[in-house]
Amino acid sequence: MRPLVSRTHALELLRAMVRITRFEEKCVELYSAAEIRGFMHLYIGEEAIAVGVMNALSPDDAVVATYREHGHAIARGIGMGPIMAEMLGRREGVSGGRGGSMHLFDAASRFYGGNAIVGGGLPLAVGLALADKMSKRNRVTCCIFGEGAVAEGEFHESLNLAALWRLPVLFVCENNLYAMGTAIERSESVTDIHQKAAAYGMTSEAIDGMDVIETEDAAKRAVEQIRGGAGPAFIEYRTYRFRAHSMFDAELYRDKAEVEQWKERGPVKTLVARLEAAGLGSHDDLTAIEAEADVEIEAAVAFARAGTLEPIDELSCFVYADDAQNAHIATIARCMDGE
Amino acid sequence: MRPLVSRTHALELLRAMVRITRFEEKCVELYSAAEIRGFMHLYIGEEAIAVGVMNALSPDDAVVATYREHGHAIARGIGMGPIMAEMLGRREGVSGGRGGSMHLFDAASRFYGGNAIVGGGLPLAVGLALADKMSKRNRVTCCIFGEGAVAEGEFHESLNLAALWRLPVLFVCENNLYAMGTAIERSESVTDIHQKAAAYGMTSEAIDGMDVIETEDAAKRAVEQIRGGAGPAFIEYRTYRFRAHSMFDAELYRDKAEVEQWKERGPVKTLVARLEAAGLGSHDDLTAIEAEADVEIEAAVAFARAGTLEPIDELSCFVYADDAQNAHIATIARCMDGE
Amino acid sequence: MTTLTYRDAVREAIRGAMQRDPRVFLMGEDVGRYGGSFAVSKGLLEEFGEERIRDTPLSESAFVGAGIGAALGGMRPIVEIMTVNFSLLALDQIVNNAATLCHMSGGQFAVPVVIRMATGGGRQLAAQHSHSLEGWYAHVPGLRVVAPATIEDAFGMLPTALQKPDPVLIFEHALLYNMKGELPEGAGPTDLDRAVVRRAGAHLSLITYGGSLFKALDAAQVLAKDGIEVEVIDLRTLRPLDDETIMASVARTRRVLIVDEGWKSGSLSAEISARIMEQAFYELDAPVARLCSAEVPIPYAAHLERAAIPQTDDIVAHARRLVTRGV
Amino acid sequence: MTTLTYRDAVREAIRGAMQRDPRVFLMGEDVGRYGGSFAVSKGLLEEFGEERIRDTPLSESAFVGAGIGAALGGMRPIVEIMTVNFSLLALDQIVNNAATLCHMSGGQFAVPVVIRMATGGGRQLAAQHSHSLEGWYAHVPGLRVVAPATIEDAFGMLPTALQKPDPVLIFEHALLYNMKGELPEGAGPTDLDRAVVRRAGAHLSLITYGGSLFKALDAAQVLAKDGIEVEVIDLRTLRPLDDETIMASVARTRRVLIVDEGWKSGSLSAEISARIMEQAFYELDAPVARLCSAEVPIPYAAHLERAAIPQTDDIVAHARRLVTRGV
Ligand SMILES: Cc1ncc(C[n+]2csc(CCOP(=O)(O)OP(=O)(O)O)c2C)c(N)n1
Ligand SMILES: Cc1ncc(C[n+]2csc(CCOP(=O)(O)OP(=O)(O)O)c2C)c(N)n1
Ligand SMILES: [Mg+2]
Ligand SMILES: [Mg+2]
Repeated sequence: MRPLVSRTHALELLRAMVRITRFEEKCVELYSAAEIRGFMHLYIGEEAIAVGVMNALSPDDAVVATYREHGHAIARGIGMGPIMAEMLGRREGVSGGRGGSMHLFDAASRFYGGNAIVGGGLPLAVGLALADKMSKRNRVTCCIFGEGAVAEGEFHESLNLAALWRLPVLFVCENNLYAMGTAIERSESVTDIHQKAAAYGMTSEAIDGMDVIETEDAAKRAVEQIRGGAGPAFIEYRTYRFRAHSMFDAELYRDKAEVEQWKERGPVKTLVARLEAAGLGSHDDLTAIEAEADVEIEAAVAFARAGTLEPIDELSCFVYADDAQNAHIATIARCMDGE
Repeated sequence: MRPLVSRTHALELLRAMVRITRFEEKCVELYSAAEIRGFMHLYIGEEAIAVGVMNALSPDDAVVATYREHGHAIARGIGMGPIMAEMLGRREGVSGGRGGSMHLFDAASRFYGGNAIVGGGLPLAVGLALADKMSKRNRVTCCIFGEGAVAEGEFHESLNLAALWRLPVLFVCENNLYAMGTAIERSESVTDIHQKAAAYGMTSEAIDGMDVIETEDAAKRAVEQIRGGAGPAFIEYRTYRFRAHSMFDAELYRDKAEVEQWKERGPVKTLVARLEAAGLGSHDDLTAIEAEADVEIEAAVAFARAGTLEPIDELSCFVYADDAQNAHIATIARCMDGE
Repeated sequence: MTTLTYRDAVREAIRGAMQRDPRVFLMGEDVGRYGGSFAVSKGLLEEFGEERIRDTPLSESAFVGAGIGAALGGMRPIVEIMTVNFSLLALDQIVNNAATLCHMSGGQFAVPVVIRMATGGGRQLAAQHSHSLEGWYAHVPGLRVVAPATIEDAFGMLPTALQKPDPVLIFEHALLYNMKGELPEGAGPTDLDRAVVRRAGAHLSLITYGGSLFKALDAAQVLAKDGIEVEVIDLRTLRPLDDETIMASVARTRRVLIVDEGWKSGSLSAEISARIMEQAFYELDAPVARLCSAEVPIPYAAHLERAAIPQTDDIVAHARRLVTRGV
Repeated sequence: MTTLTYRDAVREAIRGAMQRDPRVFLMGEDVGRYGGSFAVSKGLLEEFGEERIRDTPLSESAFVGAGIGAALGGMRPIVEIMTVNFSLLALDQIVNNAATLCHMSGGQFAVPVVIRMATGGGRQLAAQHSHSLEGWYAHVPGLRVVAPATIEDAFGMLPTALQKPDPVLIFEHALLYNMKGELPEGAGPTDLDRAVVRRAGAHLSLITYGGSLFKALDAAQVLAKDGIEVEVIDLRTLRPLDDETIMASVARTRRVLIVDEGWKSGSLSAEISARIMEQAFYELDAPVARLCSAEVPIPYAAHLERAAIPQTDDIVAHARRLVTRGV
């Protein structure tokens, strides 16, 4: 276990995690009130990964995430207001209300979704990294996915391609032990995921995903190595989701006791305990941070609720980027020239 | 290097290989004469694998092969006449003339193609083995593919599934170093194929594919283990194709010298040398076997040429197995009840 | 009569088939411990065990291919692909293997596999989770494609599909699972070959299937109040199409509106329109019209999604226009 | 004027694009050392090096997805899928990613990728290697689908496609690669939006594209000897369809035959027929007819394959019947 570096940094990490937790707790409320609809996948329990990994990236690196991406989007620095507006289907949402919870996109921070096909984001990440390598830009593409994706053919094809071409991809596997109701032992003949990446000849580590000091450290080391030109790297973070898979899941497949055990190791709890043990902080810090976050979240909800609905006659805008009717929409394809 | 067991057996192996070589040499002739059309992929150079592997199987085991399957079909015991008739598009062909060189099928010997999509046969083999396991039949399904297939997602998905469910599949990878013009170093970040299978937790070996005594021995050991209930096994045979990828290939991607070097290790040459070294036989044996094979091949060609063309009004028969118009065709779906 | 949901009907169909035939098994993502992503298979694991209610890894291509292989090997697999959206990952197996093997082998091998999947939009699941691609699959010779819309068909089509020696794709519209209805005593297998007239009417043939059927029936009710009598045809089977039932209706009404949740261009509705053109051109009093989904990736926001997918009021408006249009 | 093959024209188009724009690169199976499975890219590796003429492993899903990602990252990739038959393995990337990202992200991301593939039958390659699925792809909003039939289009469509900010799928009929013809001096980019009349005629509109174009032109020549003047329309772009050119021709000839190498049910020909129904019903003197491939997996045997795919004499026979049919 790595020592805490400084109170300032530790509190930053704590704040980053708490913002995610509290944001999602609010999402649950809004979902119950039917303000949010569709599929919604909560990240609670896994916050240390998003925070650690996003801290390791530079602003011009890229992120490709999954449908369980609220945490990554928030940790990446995307405003809670536009994220919440997206979940409410508002035009002011990060994707103009067209994506919803599963499809947060943000060109400014090079956040390439929010991809809802398991494994489907990996080839995209390989391509983004290929573009960087061919353009001689020293940028990293960070690709996040669950351990369920490991069974998909695209996982293997993508890892092979990234390793073969030595592309600057950071593969981040969030191994929360279940893919919906399927425990990893029921989906993989060999359950040690990080070894699968090693089989492609890339650096690969298994890291405790509940301790944000560890997650950040591992990500920083991997990113440094990638930036040095060593090709892709892989981190398997061992973690757990504290909530159901989505809002429709009755959780028949796992024990309440197992969930409770993991909650004991919750990332916020773990960090607060470490702060206290090191004499660098106390539970009061958490309380203060939570209060701060709640203010931010209320503002985000207000922003989202005040948002507008996209006029129906704009429905077919942006089916094609070069459609003339796109012109009257404020959001303009910002990324066309690859910058 | 395993010792030669007996002259009888060694000559059997030699005959089996020579039948393939000579058959294919005849195919080249017929292709040049435009009697055979479409894609045709020659097996010459790799005969030791088909012969060794098919010798290890029982009649009620199953085989799933690729478009480069003349050798497997012949070694499996399918008549040369019906195979040649297939290549000539005749109704008397193994697939009624509808499949051609790439799609040899034979229900009687449980030969499930002749699959022309790289990697596409692996899931089928997994399913055939699953059927056996669920029906408590002690049969093996042998699945053959080239090293090019290893890059396909289906390879990984299938190996994982077979290992996870401990299915009786013998995976046979014919690593001839090239997939069309792509050398394995250009397609795999880690080129040691048999290790990839080991990563799924199945028994896996790399074997010299040019020595039929070795290929047969490895296959027999693997089949025995599978029949014992140990789940799937994997053999990577290291081999080389002596001819172009298909009849359209200008072979720009490899050195003539490399080809010549491998030809020195040709499976027929190797076995004859071993026979001679062991004092069990001589080049005359080869000459005699070749003459015998040629007689058989001439008969096969005559059979094929004498074959008939399927009437055009039967074109849509067997699009559906339960189509009433199928009834007037002699070949009847023989496999409907899984026996 | 039993009152049950569409979901229950599918479950009972699976249960019955598994009880009757030991070769039948169910395989797919989360069909076992999770109980099925739409709770279709809830309880079946306990009843039949994990060999026959088989959870698979996230490997659509391999487990669909394994279903095809198991069918070749004498089993009668029911493969569940969670939704049609993920079936794209298994398309090679379906199109290049399941659909070709019988013909390509000269009739030696049949592929009696049943592949079920949920389809359709309307739940605010956005672009990657709202496809209606059943019409696309209906393009492929060698496949049978059906879309049970009623509880009776949800219950009755599966056993018939399992009797077929050929691959049958069953598309279950996700919005139907919660629908409640009655299953007549003694309900059994239903055919896979015929469309049916769900409501008779003289002024207009409204041809549809699956999730849109009930919107069409609702629309017919609204229109009836204005004296417009709509004949509603439930296609039921998308491949092969039942031309006879379609053309008989056209001959009666001489006007046709096709409602299809697929994107318009290249949808199943196009094929139906083309067939009416070919087989009943001279019977038409007006050109056949189509009402389909807007040609956009389906958006999340409720109002946009609603606008993208044909709704009852759209059907009413289109039908009204069509009937009042001059000859 | 230069005389060259269709293959050369595609190669020159790639070469020109790569010379002009450093963001353009070619990626696919055997495009480099092998020279392309149809020899399209022969010589380009030597000219541009292996970074830009990039051989890929047999991983259709990953390298197509990587092309999409590289486009997101500012490159202008040309991804070659050896043939449409293997594109099924990459379909998820094309349909769920390439086609959705711009819309789903509210217009933030565009996907300027070009995906080329060979298509069609006629070479005795049997069921798994003879698909004509371009019409299928044309169903998907967010994609542009084109089918250059002439040497000028083989040369001119690629540069235009590379200018587009959206994914463009280019289908090259495999039987065209050896076709020889002339490329006018100064030939350049051609549009991707318009169908063209390749031969004018008053009695019948023969609508087709790609590999069938030359069969249609041959048929027109035969028919002309009997005084039947056929107007031949080359669609060129399959999505979006150029309704204007089609309907203008229909208005002139009042009779239509659509020739499409895809399987009939659910083919592009169905969409065209449905559109004519909707837009030009009252102009027709006879129902629109379709001539498509038989609904079978394409067989190996030459005589069977020939019978399965529309041929010149079939076109002649259908056209003759259509023109002599009463009003
Ligand atoms: C290709 C595909 N198959 C199935 C699904 C349905 N599905 C959505 S999430 C999920 C589980 C994924 O698990 P994992 O990758 O471990 O990520 P987690 O949800 O645990 O974060 C499944 C099966 C999907 N979205 N895509
Ligand atoms: C999915 C797919 N992609 C591409 C092809 C075209 N193709 C046919 S054979 C082949 C090479 C396969 O190489 P390998 O698996 O090593 O087998 P080998 O031909 O060497 O026996 C390729 C690329 C195909 N048939 N299927
Ligand atoms: Mg998981
Ligand atoms: Mg090879």
